[in-house]
Amino acid sequence: MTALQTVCLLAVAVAGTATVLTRDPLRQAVASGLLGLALSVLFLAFGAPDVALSQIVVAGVAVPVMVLLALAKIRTVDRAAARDDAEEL
Amino acid sequence: MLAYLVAVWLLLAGLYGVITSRHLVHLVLCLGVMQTSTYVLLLAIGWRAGGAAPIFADIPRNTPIVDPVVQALTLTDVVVEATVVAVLLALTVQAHKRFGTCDPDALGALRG
Amino acid sequence: MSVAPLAVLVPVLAATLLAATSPFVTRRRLAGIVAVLAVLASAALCAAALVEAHGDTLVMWFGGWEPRSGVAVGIDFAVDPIGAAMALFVAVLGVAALVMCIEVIQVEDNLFDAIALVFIAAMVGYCLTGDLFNLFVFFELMSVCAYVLVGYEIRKRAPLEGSLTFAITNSIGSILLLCGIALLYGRTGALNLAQMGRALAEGPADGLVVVSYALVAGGLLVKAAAVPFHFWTADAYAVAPTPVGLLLGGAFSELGLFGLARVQWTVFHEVLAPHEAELRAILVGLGVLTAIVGAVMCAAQHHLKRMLAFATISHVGLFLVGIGLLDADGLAGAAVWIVGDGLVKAALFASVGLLNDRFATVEEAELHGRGREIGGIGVLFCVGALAVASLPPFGPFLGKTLVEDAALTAGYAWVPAVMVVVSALTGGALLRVAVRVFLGRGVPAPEDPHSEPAEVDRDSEGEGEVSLATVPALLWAPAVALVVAALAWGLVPGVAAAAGRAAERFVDVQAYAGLVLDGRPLPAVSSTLRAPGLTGWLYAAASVAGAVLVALAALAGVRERAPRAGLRALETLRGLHSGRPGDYAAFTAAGVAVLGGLLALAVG
Amino acid sequence: MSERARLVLGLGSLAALGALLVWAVGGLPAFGHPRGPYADLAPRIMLDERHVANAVTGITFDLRGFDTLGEELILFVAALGAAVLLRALRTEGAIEEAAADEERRGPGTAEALRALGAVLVGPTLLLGIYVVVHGALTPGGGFQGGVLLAGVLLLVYAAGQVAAVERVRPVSLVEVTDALGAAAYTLVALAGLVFGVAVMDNVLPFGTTGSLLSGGTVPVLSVAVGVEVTAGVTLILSEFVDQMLLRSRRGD
Repeated sequence: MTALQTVCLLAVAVAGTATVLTRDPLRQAVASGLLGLALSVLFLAFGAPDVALSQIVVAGVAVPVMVLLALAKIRTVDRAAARDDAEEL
Repeated sequence: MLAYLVAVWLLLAGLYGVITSRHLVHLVLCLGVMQTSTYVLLLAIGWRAGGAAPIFADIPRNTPIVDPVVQALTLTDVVVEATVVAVLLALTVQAHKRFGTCDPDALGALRG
Repeated sequence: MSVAPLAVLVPVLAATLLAATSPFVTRRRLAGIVAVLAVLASAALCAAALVEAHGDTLVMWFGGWEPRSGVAVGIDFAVDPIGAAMALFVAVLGVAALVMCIEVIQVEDNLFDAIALVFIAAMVGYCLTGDLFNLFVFFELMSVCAYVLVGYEIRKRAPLEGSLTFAITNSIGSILLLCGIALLYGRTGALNLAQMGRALAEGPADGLVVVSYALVAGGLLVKAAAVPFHFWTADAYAVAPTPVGLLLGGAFSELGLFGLARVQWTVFHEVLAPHEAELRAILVGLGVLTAIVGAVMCAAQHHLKRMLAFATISHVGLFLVGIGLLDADGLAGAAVWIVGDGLVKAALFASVGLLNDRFATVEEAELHGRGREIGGIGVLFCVGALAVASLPPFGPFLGKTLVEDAALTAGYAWVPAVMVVVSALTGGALLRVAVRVFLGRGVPAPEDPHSEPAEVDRDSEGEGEVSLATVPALLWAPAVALVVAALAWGLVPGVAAAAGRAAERFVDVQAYAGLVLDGRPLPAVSSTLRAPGLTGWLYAAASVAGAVLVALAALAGVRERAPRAGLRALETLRGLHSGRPGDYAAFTAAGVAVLGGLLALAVG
Repeated sequence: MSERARLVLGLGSLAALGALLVWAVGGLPAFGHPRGPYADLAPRIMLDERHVANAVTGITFDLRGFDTLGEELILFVAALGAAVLLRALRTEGAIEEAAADEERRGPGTAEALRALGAVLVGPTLLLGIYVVVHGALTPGGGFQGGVLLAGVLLLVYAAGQVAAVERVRPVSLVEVTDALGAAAYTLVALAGLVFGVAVMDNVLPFGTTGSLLSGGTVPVLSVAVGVEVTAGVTLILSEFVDQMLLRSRRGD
């Protein structure tokens, strides 16, 4: 096992744990992005540039964007609901 | 061996997250962590000590290379994860819009 | 050259056509007809493949990648009689479902039909493939289609929740399955089923084999809805649009078992052969547990779609017993039963769909006596309920007696008794519903504290609601056709013998590997399987009588007089079906751990 | 099940599962020594018989091309599904209105960010196309390039030109493209039957290793996947964007 692989594996394990333990979804999205990044470096170290590239575009572009858009939607709905509640009072 | 253990750890950690999750978006990302364990496991199984990437662009044809089959499988796997995340997030957005909550424990219109 | 791949590609091509024209062609009916024709073509191609195989196994390699000196390099379809028959069965149910879709699904675009077509194509491909990773791809494809189809009526609360728990639990199942596949690839360096089996047999039955078995079986059993992986099933099946529920309840769960049988024999049979007795005990035990939990939960339901979902679970348990006996006769019985029961179950789902369309509810209490105006459907429902209780000569009767005989031969003399009880409970519960809804007799069902708030189901399939004086032919005709098919399945001479030979073919894994990898011709097979004897008829009489008794007891209000402790236990069991994905995920983890632990002890 | 009971059951099961998994991976071959013969045969076959330099692309689009058909269909269904699920509640015209609102509020996005987005559109587009067509030679292929191309839409969005998103991306066109990409893959798979060989057979000339068109149907399928993925991911992302645009509408 090369040193780069060892470092990446440890980084992946830490980032994965952090993703699970971060309960705030917005911060968790960041942790998950870091996990994706660590994974793609790991895949390069495993001699898999194709997988690394697709991991970067999925975990670095597609998934975070979907999560952030979904969270933005969820937050605005919450805020609208709060506003409606305030008006009713 | 460390690589295999990291794969096991990711699977367990992700599943723990799913079991204890209080937010659907969190739950979806924990499923993602579970899924990454399969990438690590597959690629670790295919790694050949000192092997080159399986692309014969500028390496001689009898260079030892890592296993390309697991890489093809992992590519499929990555796509699967992205699609499942998309569908689950779409459902989550709708669920929140309808019920005003993202707590998975609030689910259960039909019980018993 | 085999026609089998076309059975997958034709519906896929039709699906892309429908999706591509969706923004321009708003003729919903036209799209529905195209979809039905595509699935009909697929069914015809499956039938052609079955005839072409002619009792043998046909192997075709995609891209013409034949094995290189015994090493599989490509992906193959290995079309054996049981696989082809399952594919044909799925396609036939698909035709029935899509015919109903024309009437039931009222949307502006063609996307529903497109997704349904891909769903059916995926299930067909899953039955025919001879490659473990390809099996996983089709498994995942049919899952994603099913998530979307279940949640299609997203304007309502329940489908949304059902689809979410469905997608979460089944994604966990897929990941477990893939982990198992990765471990097996690491050991064998192969993905072809035959090759994996051959390579695995060279090594010991060690931790890797045991755990990969638990992971693969766990992943497939999530789909099959075996206890304790079954929790999502009722939540999802009960909220799916009727034609989708028909496909899910009739075929989807059963495909999980089919996959398990396929992997069990081709991959694990030889390496686990020394521990076969222990493995048999584990699988039969799991099957019996599933059957009993499913039957009890079925009888406790008052929401008709949920009731059918639990009936499906309980029968999956019985099929698992047949497969878990680990011999050809049990497998043949399970195969015959799966087809017969699937046809009946699909007809019942269709009937419940009719009730839902007409009265906008599927709660037993609210439907009390209202079904009198559509007595024809009542007769259909009643026949279906009795067929579930294995009334001769319907298809389920034949399958059940074959499994009973196999269980007796294997030394599980108590299994037939369990089967009688389970059939009586599920059949009786359905019979009770038939009497209450279509005759208005008996003590009305109590308002169920567990049932969803009424207004949610009120607009169930609301947009699609048809308030017609008569029931549309597109709705009742498929249901009647399915029941007739179930009757025919039990009456056609030679089904038992043909299934017996097909199962012998299925379990002869060395011949299978020789054919797939080395191109060696298959030896002839023979089977001693016969039509049911006297004991079979006696067991059937007992289950039908039991079903009538269960129904009568329920109609007389036995619930009021039941012992407290019993009711409390029932409430606890129902409470476990909480609809929370976290609970379900914990049970899934527990199930795999227990399965792996038991196997580890057995191999030990 | 109470929260506590769930935690106990979950942790207990995870501990047992973990022990089993560690036991299992102990049975794998030593790290760094993958087991043949598939892993050794596949790249050789791709190089000698298909003239494909990138073994992973060769396996993905030829040797195991049938898997990729399934994978592409998963994306196809997921894109249609996400669209169907997200569209359910929106009303006619709501998106256009919201987009117009957003554009009027335009300067809300920092000018620098908009400029950066606009500048990046061109290079990303080129990079995406390069990755799609060079799949047989260098890392990449239809999937990776497709996601990059879909990223172009995002950059347009980041540039703050929300209404332009609607113009760049007429939804029906994206849907049609998505379906056509999937159809193209299926048709190439069927082409084998027309030529009287197996389904999924590689019916085109294989070319010279290292040239753009080497590998017969491999680059064709890669482009088909590229088209499908671009459209599919664009469809998914834009449905999420539409959802977010609806945020300014009250009571939604």
